[in-house]
Amino acid sequence: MKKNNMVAMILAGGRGSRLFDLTKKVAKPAVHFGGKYRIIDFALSNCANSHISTVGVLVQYESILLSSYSARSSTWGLDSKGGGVYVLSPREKDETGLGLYAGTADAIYQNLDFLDQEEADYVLVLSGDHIYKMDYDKMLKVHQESGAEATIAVIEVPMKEASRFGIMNTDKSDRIVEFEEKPKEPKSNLASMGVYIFSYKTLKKYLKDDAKDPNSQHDFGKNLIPAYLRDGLKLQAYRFKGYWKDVGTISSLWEANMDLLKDNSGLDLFDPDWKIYTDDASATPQCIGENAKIDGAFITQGAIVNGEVTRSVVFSGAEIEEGAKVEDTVVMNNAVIGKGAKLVRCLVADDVKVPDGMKLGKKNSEDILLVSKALIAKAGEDHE
Amino acid sequence: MKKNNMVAMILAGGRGSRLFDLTKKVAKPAVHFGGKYRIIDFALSNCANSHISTVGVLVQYESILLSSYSARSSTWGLDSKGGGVYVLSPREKDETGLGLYAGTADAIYQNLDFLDQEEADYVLVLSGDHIYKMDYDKMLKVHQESGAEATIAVIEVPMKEASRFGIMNTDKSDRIVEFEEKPKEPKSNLASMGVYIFSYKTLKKYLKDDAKDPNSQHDFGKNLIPAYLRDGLKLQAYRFKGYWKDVGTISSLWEANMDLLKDNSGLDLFDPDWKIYTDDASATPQCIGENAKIDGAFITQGAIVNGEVTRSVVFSGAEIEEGAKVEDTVVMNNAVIGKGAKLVRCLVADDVKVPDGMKLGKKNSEDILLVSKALIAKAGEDHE
Amino acid sequence: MSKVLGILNFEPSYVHVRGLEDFRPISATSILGRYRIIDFMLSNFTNSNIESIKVFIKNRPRSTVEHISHTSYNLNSKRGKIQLLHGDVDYKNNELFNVDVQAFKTYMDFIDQENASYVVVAPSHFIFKQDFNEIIDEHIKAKNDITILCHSTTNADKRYLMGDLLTLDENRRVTEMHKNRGTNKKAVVSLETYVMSALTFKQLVEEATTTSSLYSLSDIIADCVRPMKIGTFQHRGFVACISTLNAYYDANMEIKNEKEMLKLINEDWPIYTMTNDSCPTLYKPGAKVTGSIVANGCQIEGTVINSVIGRNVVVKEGAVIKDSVILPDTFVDKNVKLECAVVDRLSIITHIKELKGTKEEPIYIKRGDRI
Amino acid sequence: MSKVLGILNFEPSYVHVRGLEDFRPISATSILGRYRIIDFMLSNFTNSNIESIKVFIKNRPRSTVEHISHTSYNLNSKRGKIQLLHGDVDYKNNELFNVDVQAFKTYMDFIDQENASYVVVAPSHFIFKQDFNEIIDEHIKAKNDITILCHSTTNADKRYLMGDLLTLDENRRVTEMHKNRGTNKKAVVSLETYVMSALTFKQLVEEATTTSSLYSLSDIIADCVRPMKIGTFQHRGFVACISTLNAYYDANMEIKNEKEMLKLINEDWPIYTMTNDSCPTLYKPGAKVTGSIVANGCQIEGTVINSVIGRNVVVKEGAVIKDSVILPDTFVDKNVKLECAVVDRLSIITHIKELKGTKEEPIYIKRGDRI
Repeated sequence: MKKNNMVAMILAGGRGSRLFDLTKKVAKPAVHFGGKYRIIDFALSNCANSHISTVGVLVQYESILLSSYSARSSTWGLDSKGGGVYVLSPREKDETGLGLYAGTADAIYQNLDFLDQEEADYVLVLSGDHIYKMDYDKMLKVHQESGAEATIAVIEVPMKEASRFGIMNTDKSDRIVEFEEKPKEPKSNLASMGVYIFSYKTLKKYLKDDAKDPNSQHDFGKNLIPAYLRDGLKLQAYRFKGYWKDVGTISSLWEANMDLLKDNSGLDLFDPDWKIYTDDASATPQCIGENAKIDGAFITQGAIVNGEVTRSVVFSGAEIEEGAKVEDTVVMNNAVIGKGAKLVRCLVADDVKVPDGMKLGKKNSEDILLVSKALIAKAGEDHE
Repeated sequence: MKKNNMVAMILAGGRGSRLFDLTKKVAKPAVHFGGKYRIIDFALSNCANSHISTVGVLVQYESILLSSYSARSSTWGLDSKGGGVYVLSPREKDETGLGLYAGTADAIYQNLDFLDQEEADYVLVLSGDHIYKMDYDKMLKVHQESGAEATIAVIEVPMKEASRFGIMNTDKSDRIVEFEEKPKEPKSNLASMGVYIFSYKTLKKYLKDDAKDPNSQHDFGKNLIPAYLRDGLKLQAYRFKGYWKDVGTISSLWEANMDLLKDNSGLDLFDPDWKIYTDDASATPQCIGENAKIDGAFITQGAIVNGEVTRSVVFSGAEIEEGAKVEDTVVMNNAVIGKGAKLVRCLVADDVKVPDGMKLGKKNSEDILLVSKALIAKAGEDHE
Repeated sequence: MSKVLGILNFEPSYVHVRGLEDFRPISATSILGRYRIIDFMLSNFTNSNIESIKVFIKNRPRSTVEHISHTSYNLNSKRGKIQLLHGDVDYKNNELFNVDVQAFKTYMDFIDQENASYVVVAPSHFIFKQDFNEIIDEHIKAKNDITILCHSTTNADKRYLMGDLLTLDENRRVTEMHKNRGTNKKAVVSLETYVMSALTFKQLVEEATTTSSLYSLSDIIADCVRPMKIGTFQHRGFVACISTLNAYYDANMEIKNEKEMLKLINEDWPIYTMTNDSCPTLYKPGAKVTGSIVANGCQIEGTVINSVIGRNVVVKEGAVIKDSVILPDTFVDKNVKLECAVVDRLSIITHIKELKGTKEEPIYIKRGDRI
Repeated sequence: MSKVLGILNFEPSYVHVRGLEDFRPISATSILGRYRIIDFMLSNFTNSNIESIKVFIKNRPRSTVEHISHTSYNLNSKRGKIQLLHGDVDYKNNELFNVDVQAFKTYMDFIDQENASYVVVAPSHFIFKQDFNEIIDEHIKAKNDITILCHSTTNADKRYLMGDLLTLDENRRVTEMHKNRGTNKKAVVSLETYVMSALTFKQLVEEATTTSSLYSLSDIIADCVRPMKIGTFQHRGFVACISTLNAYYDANMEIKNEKEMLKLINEDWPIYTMTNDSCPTLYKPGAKVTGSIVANGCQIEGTVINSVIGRNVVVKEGAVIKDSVILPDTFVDKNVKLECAVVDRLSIITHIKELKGTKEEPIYIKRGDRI
């Protein structure tokens, strides 16, 4: 028995080039977050908690780690008999060659055979790089009750920021009447979250038409949704209230980590009824040394703190050595902050060793400093 | 603790075009075999039983089913913490595009980063489409003891067939002195089974050199092994005794299935110490009707037999209806042999419905008839 | 959606399956060659999307524990959970359980933890196919205090003995519930499956334990037909109540019919069980098999007629198995003749060349016997 | 490669961990905030590539069963198997086990089935890191009948009381084995880990049961020092023998030292345990934590000094926890002061504002207490 016949498709192919060195060897959805998680854990855990049993993860860029990570369905409990996490990379088919996914819509189009095989009635299209907790089952109920062909999750953003988003203009019943991608003069503050539910039959037809269109960019926001609107199909907005963040840049990734220190950010990771699942690493408990000082921190197992941590997030296996100080800083997996080093407003990438005594970041800087291996190497050279 | 630091790489990218309609929608290693198995179960189960914990499966052609199937590491017990089955499809990397695997050696070359990450000391290269049971751990011991840079498993074939294989000419201590691909006048009958163990460090160097060579076909047999020999590196032959079959054609696939009916084929699927693991389908037990007649058969759960089965293999969910007769025939998953139909020397593909009363195949034919949906459709047209 | 907790009860005291019961609880007994009896009810739960299930076991939990922990019943393995709770000199120093209510009371904090709105209590000695959501929907619609799954039978003189019979009014509500002493052929029998709110469940458990230490859940429900509104939901399909060795034998024989089996087990209603990774079954030349169901891993050279053959059974040349149920891992040597027998697991039959029971009184061969 | 069977023994009769033992076997007790004591010995087995393991439990198996079935101890899940065997009114109608040998005898057919050449018997109330292959290699090389893992200590007057002390000859062979009555500081103590052939194991079990119904494996081995060649393998690392509440407290305090912990648990010797999917721990502004280890899922506003804090523990503002071991899911309210306490799981400490033991005699708070 399928719990519901909605198949989730997570778009996880992006290079995430605005995350610079963090995505040199791993795809953006596999980047670590919040101490023990990877970004894609949020989308996958949301699926599991929303009773979705079949999830496709569409990968292409540096996908070994992301693929093997996602394929371990049991991490999110998605290993029930009928379901599973299916990693869908571009592939060679009978009578066609191998090509990259040309756009978000093309990625789904190339996997129509998968959706056919899974006998999807509804397709949930998600992005693999957003941090939020959302019950897609509730959204499906709204979709079914409204009789729409597609339902788009929207969130209210401050009006002055609206021009950075895809904006939905709706009527009183939240039916979408207009969609504007990054409008200069937005008419509403309802931003698309990049979470779509489509009734599959219609979607399939539109994807096939879109694939034939040589002028299309094969993108949901730019091509598919406008085509639906143009043809007068019913599009419903689903208003989401709560925490939602696109972590596409170093500063937004840093911010989202910092939000975990707040009591009222809206993102409650302690909620036992909506856990975010992740790989179960065999780490020691966290070890707080005799001379450690902690003043506001989010720290996970496997971390070792002997120095000072102020308003910071410390990831698995990271080490803050004696006399080191980190402030307003994210210290990612297995990074080591050497003795007496002082970091403020930094994001230290996985496996980086900050040498003893090095000072990085500025207290009043607007930017967040990405501390990568390359930066440390360069700092070393500059020093010589 | 890694049980041993040998990583297996299963080449599973081939289209298997000599299997015709069987591989139209699935890659050859995912083709069903022996009632309940898929061909790749043999390589994967051999790995599991040989205490290998990390296996890469290199896919590219019609890989959805093969990828999602292989990724379920728990099927073969390969889901221990340190290990797993990793599906490796061609992927986009930082500063490179996306390309097909150009040859067997290129497929490994493109995944050197994976082998580095897994800290392989030895690499076991396998083919995903051979039926056999082999302890790779024993082969590794021989490799280590001989001090060779590469060890190649060989099997004695009848001298008259030797010219169809890659033939190894060895000295008294089984060191390989010459390798000939399909020699017209073979000097020995030791055929390569396409099972290689390489010491990783040297392999990596040779793969990198090979990748730069514009004239190379990037193939182990044609390029890598000759390069090793040319440079005087030690290559050891590992003699394998037992059942081994490449199931690359309809007739060899049929034959391998028929071998399961023999007491002395050398392939013992009943051995509890070397089980072949496969997907655990939730099927009913096999149901043998009141008027059924069975005279030599290998039948699996989920099959329903109400007709006559003689020297045949009946796969999961297949049905032999009343009055139907199958003889020397392989009836694959969910195929239905209609009432009164008579089949002899056929291989009936998955999901094919043979209409009531249809007669197919010839008792004395040398060839095996592939009964595909297309054949049935054509037979229907001819009839009209 | 309100949360539903599934409770799989242990067998009531009237269940006595001669021989088989000495080695495992009836729920862990092999059936149809490859399943355990418990698989059918657990698959009912998970096919009904009930994700939290407490399995109560009277004692001897080992075989059930191993079977359940190696079976994937199609739950989301993070959100769903099958928890086994059994009598033991254990938690809160209780002894072995006599009645189900005592077990429920002992583990009430585990039940409370689930914060369920509704509870479905199902029996472990029955086999039937039921979507529990249908009963829950009816329960809510009819505003019942308790809804009992029931079944109309014309065999009440031979089957369901000592089970509960229901007397219904014109609205199919229960006006009386009493033990079946086999006096009538026609009767409405309780399938010992109850839907109620978690609150009602808790109250009943409390009441039962204060009434008598021997009171079971069905006893207290029988007492409640007046103060409470007890509705019924009619089950119309196949039902087997495995309370005796004969019933066990009959259930195997009846389900083995292809049509009956495919109604009970199919793609839309899979029955999950533990895989043993056995290979397919080899029928050697000369073997004769008709009217039977056969599990994987067997090697058959002899004759099998109208029987159920379990996993990894070997039937040598000249052996004849007729109208029998052979449990897994059994070896039947050359020229042995078995008729109307139930052969328990791991038996080796070599020396005794003929064993014959009747359909009414099948013969039982003990687990691991070498005869 | 010869097949090795791992046997995890249950605790001997001298183990009495006040309070904690009322709720679970000592092996299932939480340690270091996120492990169970049994995780260390099971990880020793699987890190030594021993794939077949029988875990014997005296009684109260539920918590151990749940923990083990939800933990991946890094076995190939098809080839390897951890089987739990416990006393029960169960298999062959045995009662609860008094001594280990009785349990081994009851389940000898399960042990025989494994066709192992060697048996490693390890205790469940010890914590140490040991590659069992080293002992097996020594056992084979020295041609011993039995090889015992031993440890030289200067604390035998305070620790390992009633455990086995060994007298060794110049070849480090055992000439005598006797109970530790605390008369000497310096001694060689048995770590109750034995390597022997499966045949010797079977013989010892037979002999023990015919000698006396109260004989344990260690008793019969003590009897065998003359007829048999009993060698030793020296363990030089950290050892904790959790036989009393004090020993439990001390073990937590000693392992929590960063260097000691990383010797016991590291990338090359991971300790596997069940994940609870808790999020990281939040240290709110104002929290003060030093010299402690803390599991995930905690919310800390108060002060924690030199303590071990279990999973999902809440420490409110103004609370002070010092030199204490707090088991998972505990709530410590505002301004509560705890010193030298062992607080069992699920406790809620609100009303009592100060609880103080000593390092020599830590205070114990019961599971689920609301005080």
